[in-house]
Amino acid sequence: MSGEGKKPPMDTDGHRYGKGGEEEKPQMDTDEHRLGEGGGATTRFLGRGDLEKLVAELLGAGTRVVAPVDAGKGETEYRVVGQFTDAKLGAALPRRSLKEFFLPPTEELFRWRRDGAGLELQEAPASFPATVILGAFPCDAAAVQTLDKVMGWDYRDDPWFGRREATTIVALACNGQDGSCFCTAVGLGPDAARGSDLLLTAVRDGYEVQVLTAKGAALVGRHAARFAEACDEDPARNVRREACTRVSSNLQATPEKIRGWLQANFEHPIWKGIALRCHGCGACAAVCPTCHCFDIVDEPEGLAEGARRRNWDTCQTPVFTLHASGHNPRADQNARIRQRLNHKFRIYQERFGELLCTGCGRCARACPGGMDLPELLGALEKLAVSAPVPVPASAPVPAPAGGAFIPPPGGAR
Amino acid sequence: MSEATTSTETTAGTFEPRIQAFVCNWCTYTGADLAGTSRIPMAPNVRIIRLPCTGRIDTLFILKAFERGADGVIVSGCHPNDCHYAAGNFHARRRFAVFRELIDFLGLDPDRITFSWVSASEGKKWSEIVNDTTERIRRMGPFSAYRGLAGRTP
Amino acid sequence: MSRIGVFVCHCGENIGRTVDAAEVARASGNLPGVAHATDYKYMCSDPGQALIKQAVAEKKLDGVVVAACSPHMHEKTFRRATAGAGVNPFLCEMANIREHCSWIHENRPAATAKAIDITRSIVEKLKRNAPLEPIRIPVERRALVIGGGIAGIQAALDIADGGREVVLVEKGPSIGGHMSQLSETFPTLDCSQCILTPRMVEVYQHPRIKLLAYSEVEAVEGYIGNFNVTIRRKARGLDETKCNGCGQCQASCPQKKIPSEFDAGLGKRTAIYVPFPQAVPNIPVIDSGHCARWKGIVKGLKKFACGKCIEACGRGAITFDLEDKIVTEKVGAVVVATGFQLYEIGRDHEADGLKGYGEYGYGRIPDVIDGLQFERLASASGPTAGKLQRPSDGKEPRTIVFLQCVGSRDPAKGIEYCSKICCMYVAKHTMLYRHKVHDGRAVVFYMDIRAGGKGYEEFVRRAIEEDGAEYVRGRVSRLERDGDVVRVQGFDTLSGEPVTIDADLVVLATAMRSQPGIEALAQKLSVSYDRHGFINEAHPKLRPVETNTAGIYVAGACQAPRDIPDSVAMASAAASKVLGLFSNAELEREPNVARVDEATCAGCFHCRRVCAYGAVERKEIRDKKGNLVKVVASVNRGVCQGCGTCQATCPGKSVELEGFTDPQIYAAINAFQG
Amino acid sequence: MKELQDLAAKLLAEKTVGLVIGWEQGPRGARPAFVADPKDAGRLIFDNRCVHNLAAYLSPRRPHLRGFGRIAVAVKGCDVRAVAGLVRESQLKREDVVLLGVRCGGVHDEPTDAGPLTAENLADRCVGCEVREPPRCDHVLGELPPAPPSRDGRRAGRIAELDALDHAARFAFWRQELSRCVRCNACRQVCPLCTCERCLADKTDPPWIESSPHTRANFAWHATRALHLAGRCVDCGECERACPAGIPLNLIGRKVAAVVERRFGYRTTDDPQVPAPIGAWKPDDGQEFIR
Repeated sequence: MSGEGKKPPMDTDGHRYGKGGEEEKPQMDTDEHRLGEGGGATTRFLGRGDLEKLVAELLGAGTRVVAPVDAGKGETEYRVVGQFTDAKLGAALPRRSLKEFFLPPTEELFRWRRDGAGLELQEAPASFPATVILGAFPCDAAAVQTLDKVMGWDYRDDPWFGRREATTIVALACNGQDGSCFCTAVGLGPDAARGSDLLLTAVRDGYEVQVLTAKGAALVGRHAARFAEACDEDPARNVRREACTRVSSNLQATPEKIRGWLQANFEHPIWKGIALRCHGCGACAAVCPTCHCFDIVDEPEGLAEGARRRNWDTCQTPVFTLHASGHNPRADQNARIRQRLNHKFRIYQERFGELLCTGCGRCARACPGGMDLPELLGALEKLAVSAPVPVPASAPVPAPAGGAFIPPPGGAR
Repeated sequence: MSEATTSTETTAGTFEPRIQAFVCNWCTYTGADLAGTSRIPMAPNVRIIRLPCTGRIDTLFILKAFERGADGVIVSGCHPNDCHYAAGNFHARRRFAVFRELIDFLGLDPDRITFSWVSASEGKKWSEIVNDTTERIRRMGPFSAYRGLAGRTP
Repeated sequence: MSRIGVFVCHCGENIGRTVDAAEVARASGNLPGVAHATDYKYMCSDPGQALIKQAVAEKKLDGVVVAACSPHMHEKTFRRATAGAGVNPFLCEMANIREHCSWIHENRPAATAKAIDITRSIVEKLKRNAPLEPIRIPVERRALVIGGGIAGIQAALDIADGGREVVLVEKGPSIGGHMSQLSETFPTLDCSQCILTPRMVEVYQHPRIKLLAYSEVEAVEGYIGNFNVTIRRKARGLDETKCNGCGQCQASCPQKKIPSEFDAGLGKRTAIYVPFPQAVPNIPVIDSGHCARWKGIVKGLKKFACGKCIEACGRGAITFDLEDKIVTEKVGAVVVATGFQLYEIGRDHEADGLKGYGEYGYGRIPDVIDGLQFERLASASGPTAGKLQRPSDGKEPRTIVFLQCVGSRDPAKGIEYCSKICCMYVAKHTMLYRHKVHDGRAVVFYMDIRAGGKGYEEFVRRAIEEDGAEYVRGRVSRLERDGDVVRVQGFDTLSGEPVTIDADLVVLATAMRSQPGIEALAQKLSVSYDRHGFINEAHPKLRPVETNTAGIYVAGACQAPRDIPDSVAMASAAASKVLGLFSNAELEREPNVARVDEATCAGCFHCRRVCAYGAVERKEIRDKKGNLVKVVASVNRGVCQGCGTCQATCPGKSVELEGFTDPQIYAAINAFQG
Repeated sequence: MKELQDLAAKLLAEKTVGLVIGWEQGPRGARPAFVADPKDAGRLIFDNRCVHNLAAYLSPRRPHLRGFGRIAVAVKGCDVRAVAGLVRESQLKREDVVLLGVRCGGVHDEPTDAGPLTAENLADRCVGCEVREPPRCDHVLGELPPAPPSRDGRRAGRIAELDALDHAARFAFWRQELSRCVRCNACRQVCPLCTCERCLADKTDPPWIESSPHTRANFAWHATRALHLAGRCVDCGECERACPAGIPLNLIGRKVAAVVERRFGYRTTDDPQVPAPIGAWKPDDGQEFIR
């Protein structure tokens, strides 16, 4: 797929809200065959007991099941579970996103071994365990699909797609976490179907199941006894609508305007004071479902052998852009935050037609310095709406004026 | 890392410990020379890296040696007050004291490491350090638990 | 480095018996980067070395590994051979397969495998070696000697006689030190002044000695070969160039009752004074604490109380110029010879953690004196002109009790060391006394007699057997004044009986301590000192007169309690070290020293804290406009001794020790498993 | 709080300082505040959610905070230790900073935790606090609050539990914890004492610490970091708070601190003149582990 391929408008990405409340079938991404286009109604019901049985069946069949589990202090993490009761569905948003199940923090690409003059390469295995991710949050599922673009762009990333193909994502519509959620402001929603194979919505005694993809349908088909015909869709619809309303009140933004503003204002004075509180720690990138930068290193393990590994990296550290000469084109944290915002809300959009952000709010929750992406987006939105005239790039940039450019605290949302 | 490539098992299946030693030039290296000059036999399991002073011996060396397949490590230098550089061994002593308790806390058995003072005249003591460490590590078995922590991701 | 030659030595049968040298060569030849590998019976022989040179030339080798004996044995040999072949000598390393392998193992396959491992590790290290050049440091061939006692005098004369200039700095108005106060010296009983004064005069007249008496070292900067010394020349209150030492001023001074330091408080002096008749330089000094005029000037009085000395001086030398002068001297070496002080047990030594000896009544009972005071009483130049008269009433003492180890060897009271000289000088005192008062009684309380030294034991025996000194093994618990005697209450541990003696005079052999202020001086010099304030030598056995700071040497009792022969021997040793250093205009040192990566140094100076040599300095990095960018550590290559403690301490690994850099050590470890 | 706001406004107005770093109410609880304009001083707050150790912003590794001239920074008593560390290690000139000490009666674990302090929700490091009155500050503000509620130290308890295990069990525990580390370096970046210009872990020649975040490298990294902080760690807990993987890094830091205190009789202090214990030695330092 080429970078400047078709640019689908934002609202075709599987998000149905904000369009006058029309209740339509989820719009499907054109990259992957989806059910629903001309297919029949694809809603099922999964009772609570059946879900537990489903998990037991999956585990029994040797399928790896990943779900949010309790990680202490009221937090959860996506982890491989050994039994249904380990899973903690519908609770707190896991600390880190789903991306590590497709792009592990470190991954061996191949090993080498030197024997005399010869060099023997041992490729990483190309097969991946069949996996079901249960109770994925829609923002995390959406992110995986967003990353398909970059992973399959000029080069098809085999480990990524190998894991993608081996994995079925069963998302659970979210109720909205807290004031840092802003999925609705980036064209998604707590019930976004994007990236999921099945989307569950918790109703009184079970889950409404939307079957979204062939993979999802296959899962349902393999365990048909667990799934009942859906009778009434209204309760689930109401649950989803309420969650959307709740999250929408956190932040109203128009990503397209922000993108335009970013494009015109690379040298805007706001950047000079954007990151005073930022420690450059990269926790935001570590928890982000869409940050996907990686580094490739050759690590010798003795004279004769070693491994080439791919490791997570982040634009938030100085060494990310450090030249061998000692020069660093992104000299400080302000420049790095500008880069991050640009990549998420302009560059990726320009190249792949999508925002590199699913509004999960993890970066704001993880930041030890109180950097707050929804707050920054709100400020950029204001600038984009009120100052459409771009500041010329040649305009003198005032000396750092500190807090003046930090948006005033907005209070608890 | 695959175990096969770092296995210290011989073909016969008996475990021969591999031990990396870091020693100072003036006392222990010379003491080991003396052991040689005195033809004191000892286990052939130890490989020595010569440093000017125990003060130069970084704990990174020890971790790297374990990474690279060492089942045990010996760190040895001049007795207190005998340091060729006055106080290098005193600085090292503090460093190793903390390091040892730290790795112990992290679950790495500090008995994998022998710290000793061996003077230039203690060839016999050096041979005992080598033999005792070899036998101790032989009992403890290969240190694959640490080496093997760099496994593949599914 | 991609063309390494590996040369495996059989050392006759020494290596060859248990290590298959040919196999080591074969295995090493397969290592990446090794272009040539061979074995030979005796690598260190002329043909062996020729083999290396030939291979370097023919195979265009750029590095050499010799797998043979210990580098302590032949590293120099092979580095020289490598240099001779046109390759930097530091690109030659030795793999020790003899002492560390063939000689200690019996099993040939195991020993051969180990030899291959050792060689491989060294090959890998060598790949990261850098060509190094010896460090050359210009040497200012002048020396500074601090302290004008016998040690400083000897060191200054030896260096000056060796052809180099010396700056001799003495804190007091005259050189001579404690030795000038002694009456006679053990074990020969020759007159102290008689042997010392000619040496003092020699110093004064020596064309290559610049004597700066009544001066103190303010600051020392720099490093071996290149010290800049700031010296405070304290104001004497007169013009030294005009003074001819006639003594008229001294005679005219109305203040005549000041206790004389030279006479250990037993004699008196004037406010303008020469400390003793043989003083060098023979120039008076005005005692600012006692001179009425000086005090008046300091107070800003318009009218001066006294001006007698000004009137008396025929040469107009007395100026009352009160300004200290600061001079600087550039020297290449420093000898510290600041000597000792006696433990003044009467004073409160709380600050030093010493408990004192109030029970002996020193300072309270006039007839309890210390050893130095006895020297002055016995000295022909002393306050009594050599007649033994006790301080209280001038009576000739009929019984003198000497107490040894007062302060010394008494950990409970703060000093655990032996002061070394007391046993000998007490014996001397008993002899001096008995020679002057033939029927007098000399009783010595002692713990042990330590008379190690040429003629020392014989000397003590002479005191006991020929001169009738009574030695009582035991300690004295109290001294009390009773009428005109001092009652000595002690315990004879040999007989197990308490002993009480009524003495006319009691002499305390008090401990030797370091000079007050030595810590401050040591800090200026960056030399270390022990908890008693004695300067630490670089190595107690092998480098007894060097300190841990290159170019700074130590002599005499500032290093530990020393007697005169020891002090003189140390001084001559230090002088010979200095002359050795000065034998070339440049100092050449092995380049295995630390270097800082200024780009990544954060300037936390952990390295500076751990450096025993003061080799780490602060360096300011400025941009083109001169703005300070940061302060980083910088290693003075002249001072660094190459221990590498800084590197292991640096959290960011921004220091590298040449020859043992992190990449080198990493490579050696990385080669652990083939 | 008014006292703090007024003083900040005054220091800024008088141009004594160019920037005041304090705390403010952010979108998610309390957070660091950067005030350059006296008019904004009203944003400043201090309460028991102000957990952040703002001394981290004084590190020279914050080039984006240069250019403000002198900085005034609000510090709790415990935070002063970090400032002292920076001064001790030549990373900061004491005269370049104005310390606004705030009297503190303890804080929560997280800046989002609201409500009164109880023995239950008190941050562990505040148990037995001895520096409610901030030492060595240029200004000391607020009323002295009562001592924080007392209870046993949880981390000390957890360390004792771990110490009681055998090596294999402790190894299993840390293996599990450290396997989650993705080497984002948040622990290092927020640490006020991690002041290396280029971290050892970012250096590749030689690669002492493998750069891949596999568990072996994570052991080496966290062990080395803890060792480099031995006797320097000020127990502000920022590393653990910042860790997106929830690794109990404090346990390691506290363990090392306990070792340093037991062996060398040293606790990190707010006196910059007192040298740290690593880099010093005593002739009679314990060496029971050395043959």
